Amino acid sequence: MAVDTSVKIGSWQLANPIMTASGTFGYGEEFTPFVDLSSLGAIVVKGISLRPRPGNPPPRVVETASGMLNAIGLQNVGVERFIAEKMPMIRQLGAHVVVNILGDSLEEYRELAARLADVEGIAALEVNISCPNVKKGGVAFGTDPLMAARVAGVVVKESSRPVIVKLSPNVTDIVLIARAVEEAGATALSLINTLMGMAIDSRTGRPKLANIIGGLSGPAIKPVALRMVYQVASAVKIPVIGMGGITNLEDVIEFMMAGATAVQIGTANFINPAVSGELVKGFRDYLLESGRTSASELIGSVRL
Amino acid sequence: MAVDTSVKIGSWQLANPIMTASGTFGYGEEFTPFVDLSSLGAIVVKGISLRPRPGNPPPRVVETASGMLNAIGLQNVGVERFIAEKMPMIRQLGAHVVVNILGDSLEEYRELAARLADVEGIAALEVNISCPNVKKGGVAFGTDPLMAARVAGVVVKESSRPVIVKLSPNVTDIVLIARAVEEAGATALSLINTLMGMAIDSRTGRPKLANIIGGLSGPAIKPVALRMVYQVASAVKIPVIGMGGITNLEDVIEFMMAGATAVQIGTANFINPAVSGELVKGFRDYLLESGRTSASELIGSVRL
Amino acid sequence: MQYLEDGQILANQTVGPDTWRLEIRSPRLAGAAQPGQFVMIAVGEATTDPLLRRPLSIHQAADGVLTLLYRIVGKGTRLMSRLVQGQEVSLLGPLGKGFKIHSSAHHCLVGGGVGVAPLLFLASAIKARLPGEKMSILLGGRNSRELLVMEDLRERAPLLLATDDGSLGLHGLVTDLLALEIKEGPATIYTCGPTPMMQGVARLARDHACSCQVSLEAVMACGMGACLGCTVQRPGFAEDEQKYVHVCKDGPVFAAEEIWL
Amino acid sequence: MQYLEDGQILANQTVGPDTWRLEIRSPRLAGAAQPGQFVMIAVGEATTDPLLRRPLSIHQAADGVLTLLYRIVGKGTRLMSRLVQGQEVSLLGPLGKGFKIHSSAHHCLVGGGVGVAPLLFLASAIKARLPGEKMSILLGGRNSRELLVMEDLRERAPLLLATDDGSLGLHGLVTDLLALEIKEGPATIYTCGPTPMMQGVARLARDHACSCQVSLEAVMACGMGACLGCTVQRPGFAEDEQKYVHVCKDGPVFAAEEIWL
Ligand SMILES: Cc1cc2nc3c(=O)[nH]c(=O)nc-3n(C[C@H](O)[C@H](O)[C@H](O)COP(=O)(O)OP(=O)(O)OC[C@H]3O[C@@H](n4cnc5c(N)ncnc54)[C@H](O)[C@@H]3O)c2cc1C
Ligand SMILES: Cc1cc2nc3c(=O)[nH]c(=O)nc-3n(C[C@H](O)[C@H](O)[C@H](O)COP(=O)(O)OP(=O)(O)OC[C@H]3O[C@@H](n4cnc5c(N)ncnc54)[C@H](O)[C@@H]3O)c2cc1C
Ligand SMILES: Cc1cc2nc3c(=O)[nH]c(=O)nc-3n(C[C@H](O)[C@H](O)[C@H](O)COP(=O)(O)O)c2cc1C
Ligand SMILES: Cc1cc2nc3c(=O)[nH]c(=O)nc-3n(C[C@H](O)[C@H](O)[C@H](O)COP(=O)(O)O)c2cc1C
Ligand code: FES
Ligand code: FES
Repeated sequence: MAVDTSVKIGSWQLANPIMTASGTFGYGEEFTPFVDLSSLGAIVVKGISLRPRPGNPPPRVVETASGMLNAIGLQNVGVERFIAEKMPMIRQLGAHVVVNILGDSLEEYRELAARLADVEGIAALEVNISCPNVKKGGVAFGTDPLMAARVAGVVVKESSRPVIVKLSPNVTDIVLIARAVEEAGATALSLINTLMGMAIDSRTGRPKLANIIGGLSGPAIKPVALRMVYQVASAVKIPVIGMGGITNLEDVIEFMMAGATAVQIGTANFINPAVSGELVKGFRDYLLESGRTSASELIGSVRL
Repeated sequence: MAVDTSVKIGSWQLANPIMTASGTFGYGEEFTPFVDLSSLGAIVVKGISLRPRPGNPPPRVVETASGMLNAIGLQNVGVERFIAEKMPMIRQLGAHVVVNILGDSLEEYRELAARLADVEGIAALEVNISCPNVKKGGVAFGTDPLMAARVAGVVVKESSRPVIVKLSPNVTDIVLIARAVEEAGATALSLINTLMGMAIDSRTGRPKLANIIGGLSGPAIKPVALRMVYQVASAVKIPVIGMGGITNLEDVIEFMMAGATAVQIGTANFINPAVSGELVKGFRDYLLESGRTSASELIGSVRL
Repeated sequence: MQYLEDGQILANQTVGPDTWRLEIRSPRLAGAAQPGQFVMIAVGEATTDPLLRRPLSIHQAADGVLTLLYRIVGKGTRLMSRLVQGQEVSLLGPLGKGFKIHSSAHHCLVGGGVGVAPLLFLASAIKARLPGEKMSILLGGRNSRELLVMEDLRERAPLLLATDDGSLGLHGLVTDLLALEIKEGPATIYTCGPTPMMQGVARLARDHACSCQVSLEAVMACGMGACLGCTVQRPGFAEDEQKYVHVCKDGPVFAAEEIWL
Repeated sequence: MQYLEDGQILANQTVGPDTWRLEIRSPRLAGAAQPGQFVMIAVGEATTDPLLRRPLSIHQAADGVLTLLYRIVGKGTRLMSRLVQGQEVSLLGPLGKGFKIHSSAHHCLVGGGVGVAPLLFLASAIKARLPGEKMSILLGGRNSRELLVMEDLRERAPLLLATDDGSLGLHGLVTDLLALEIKEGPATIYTCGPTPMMQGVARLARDHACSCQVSLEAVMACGMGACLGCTVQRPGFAEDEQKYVHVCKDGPVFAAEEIWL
């Protein structure tokens, strides 16, 4: 029996709703022993800035109850080396790639969008306005509807491709930000980024992260992520890409029932590097077994 | 060797910094087989409103990864029955009791504070401006600095006792709210209340809570709570009472190192009903073993 | 009196499809237990996932040994099935209000699926406290494999069986068995099982003016009245004050008419 | 090539204070392993706490069997110590860059505490690939009980021991032993242990113009270069681009001069 696993984000059709989350999948190549990258709906690469960034001093990661804190500090090779060194490999692997971008000024976002505009083999841009790890940049944009809308605006203006704006969960009213970004012309929204958190070593009395504060991810944050996806998907017309603690097929289904058109797998890649590929297959089987004919039937199907 | 485990919240001196959190310890009596209530720094009773509330329909609780969601809906017996039926028992058990109050209007907060003002045997009031379970009331106050300050103001005005204002974590900038409440004359701040979350049963397609959205508590939220306690304690002069996922002595120490003067034990009471009493003893032993002479040495001692 | 006791596991064996029996040495708790009460058992050690204790009815309590009968439905019960002899497990209990046992012309215990769990302890108590009084145990299930611990029960009282597929006993519902029983005369009914079954039992009881006690379930966090999570709605009881009962404290055993008008 | 393999546990025994040896049948992984590489092992099953895999050096790999030597320092390693024969455990590896093995007048392996873990595999490889070449294994620890797996090591090469309290071997530091060794002539040095020890070893090596490889640690999330979490700062390397290395991918084994100028 035929089943249609594809989903649409604007004009872009994904073979299936399973994507990998920025910063948790490197540039893809590390996972080739475990996943056929071309089988994934898409991969989202580590956040790219205009110039290379060294990132934060160690320690950068620490485990918490059913989660982890990270303060990588947006380490990346910069857009030029990304285009020169990473894109060829990604193209060659046949991955559908979303480039996650971040900047600390509207200008930097504009330049990044412009620089990537005519690079071949990019499916979409994801705009990180929400990274909680770097004091300047990130957070400021993502927590203010006006600034969020302006960033979305400049990137949309420069880009011919679908523009996904990634929202911060560290806000009072995420729906407010979502609506502002939708108005600014974003093709889709992705959420959630990490929750700001902290850990202290009670024996040494020192923070467990050199950066003191980091981003919380993993199963621990899933209830918060699912709530925000539900609230945002109920409030906007554009597609929502859900993430936050997804580790198995049930999680994928729950996020889609809450209103997500697609999902991103993050921290779970660290626990099982093959998980994204397993979920592509598992999702197809689930649709068949549950007697559904297309993925779209699942989206927003939660019964209230 | 003598060690001073006491801490001060305004004029109120607690024998030790271990308190139990509102809504997780009933009115205390259920725990008498496991804890000597009089040995605790204080117990905070379930939130009290002017009139009795039946609460939300079931299901009201669901487990999540290292946490739980609750949508009790602020069920309580109302202030009159609380005073008539619960207070005598609490007095008789020798517990130091903090009465947690909530209302859906400034007027209700004022009336509650006035009604409790001359009730004997109450150590302090804790003002819940942050309960995420009820659509009206709670949340609105706690997410807006001005409204938060006004609630704090009216309660402070009516009450002769220390007034602890309990903050919501579901905000963009908790320091903003904390400062506003401090200005309004609050004796102390307690945080965090639960994070708004949601769970869906992928088999039935239904939300796992009848109320759809509930409050996330337990170890899962500890990193977020610790971060907020650290941020708030660094920004205000009044004492901060920390809570969120505390289950063991290390957690207590981490919150105090982050700047908490006292801590509240919530969800952990469900897992081990004796935990609060065990922590009182454990805390004293820890001070001795770590060569400290007083609890105050621990407060805000995180080494950056 | 309630206890927080580290019990020592004596045995943990499968006794039916996905169903296990766990025997734990837990003298204080077993000594205080009454039929119909339950315990909160800590599943998984040194981890916060699963986080909460799990409520399980007391299947039997004698000679300092507590027996639980559980079905694997998820993470916690799966972890329980891995417990081995000699390990320690933390128990909280006995909790809640159990069955009221009074002299009666005929005690009818009606169980469905793993709902038989509390009925063994109840049958033992009735037999001990009211020797010679007539008692019958009625069991229902989808098929013969779902009828559990029949040998143990048969030692206490005659068994009457019903299966949906007729693979054992009456080809029908346990309520059909009950209807026949109470036609012969008044009975005191005790029931535990799926809600639809218990509602059917309660309806029969009401129609024949038999007293009926039902053992309810609800998702629980604390099991001791502290979280107010384990609510059950009382249909018909409009009034706010009476709208809900709390299974862990007001129950788990209720007079049927308290719950279903 | 890296593998994600469910290994079967053959043995899990204590071999020292809080120190255990775990033997796992894991043919593909063991077949591909090189000395100095590590694996990410999944601790705790059907739970999200602990969440992440734990990195452990490959202590030995032969005949399809992988051996790990680990010290209990927290939740995950404590859970590991509960693993029993016959159970399955998920392994990811072999990971990272191991020791470079070249012909040398004298191979000096210097280990401290549980840092000896990778040295057994290394000694076996040197003995097999460069038969007849001179090799010494220098072990240091606080006391005699902290000197681990000495019998296994002695089968590969002569052992030289040092303890802080003099309870076994030289009353002093393992670096004192090393100083004596390299005074006698040039050596190739391989070291794994506490950072201060390795820095002392690296300093000696530099002063005597000996090549020195160090095996570093960092807290890890993925172990495969995806999270960028396992950074180590390279003192002296001011330039942004060169400021950090990633232990899981660039290492865990580095030339000493790459890390400490
Ligand atoms: C007073 C009382 C007595 C009980 N006695 C027994 C008994 O004797 N034997 C037995 O096998 N079971 C009994 N139960 C049910 C038992 O508590 C649940 O099956 C168990 O908690 C499930 O835990 P889990 O981690 O395996 O499943 P989870 O992973 O927690 O959940 C798996 C599925 O089970 C459902 N579930 C979870 N908790 C409960 C609950 N408290 N009640 C009903 N369904 C639930 C969930 O909704 C989910 O669909 C009793 C419940 C109560 C309230
Ligand atoms: C490449 C590599 C190889 C290693 N090889 C071995 C080995 O062969 N044998 C062995 O016993 N240990 C080895 N370690 C260290 C080992 O990974 C940690 O001891 C282990 O992860 C602790 O897990 P836990 O859950 O028991 O402790 P946790 O509860 O996670 O932490 C307890 C304490 O251990 C510290 N810790 C946690 N992770 C690490 C880490 N990755 N490195 C250092 N300290 C850590 C924490 O800061 C904390 O103080 C290695 C580490 C790395 C990076
Ligand atoms: C180690 C790490 C690095 C991350 N780096 C980025 C990043 O560069 N850009 C970004 O938008 N999100 C980044 N994230 C956030 C994830 O993409 C994702 O939004 C978040 O982790 C929640 O999903 P999860 O719980 O499935 O991990 C990072 C997350 C982790 C754990
Ligand atoms: C079942 C339940 C009921 C609660 N009821 C209240 C309440 O009535 N008033 C209040 O201010 N907080 C209430 N809380 C929040 C707790 O007091 C506490 O702020 C929160 O649970 C975080 O702490 P924890 O992680 O230790 O549980 C409740 C929490 C739970 C789990
Ligand atoms: S389970 Fe907490 S009140 Fe019943
Ligand atoms: S541990 Fe993830 S990059 Fe090294």
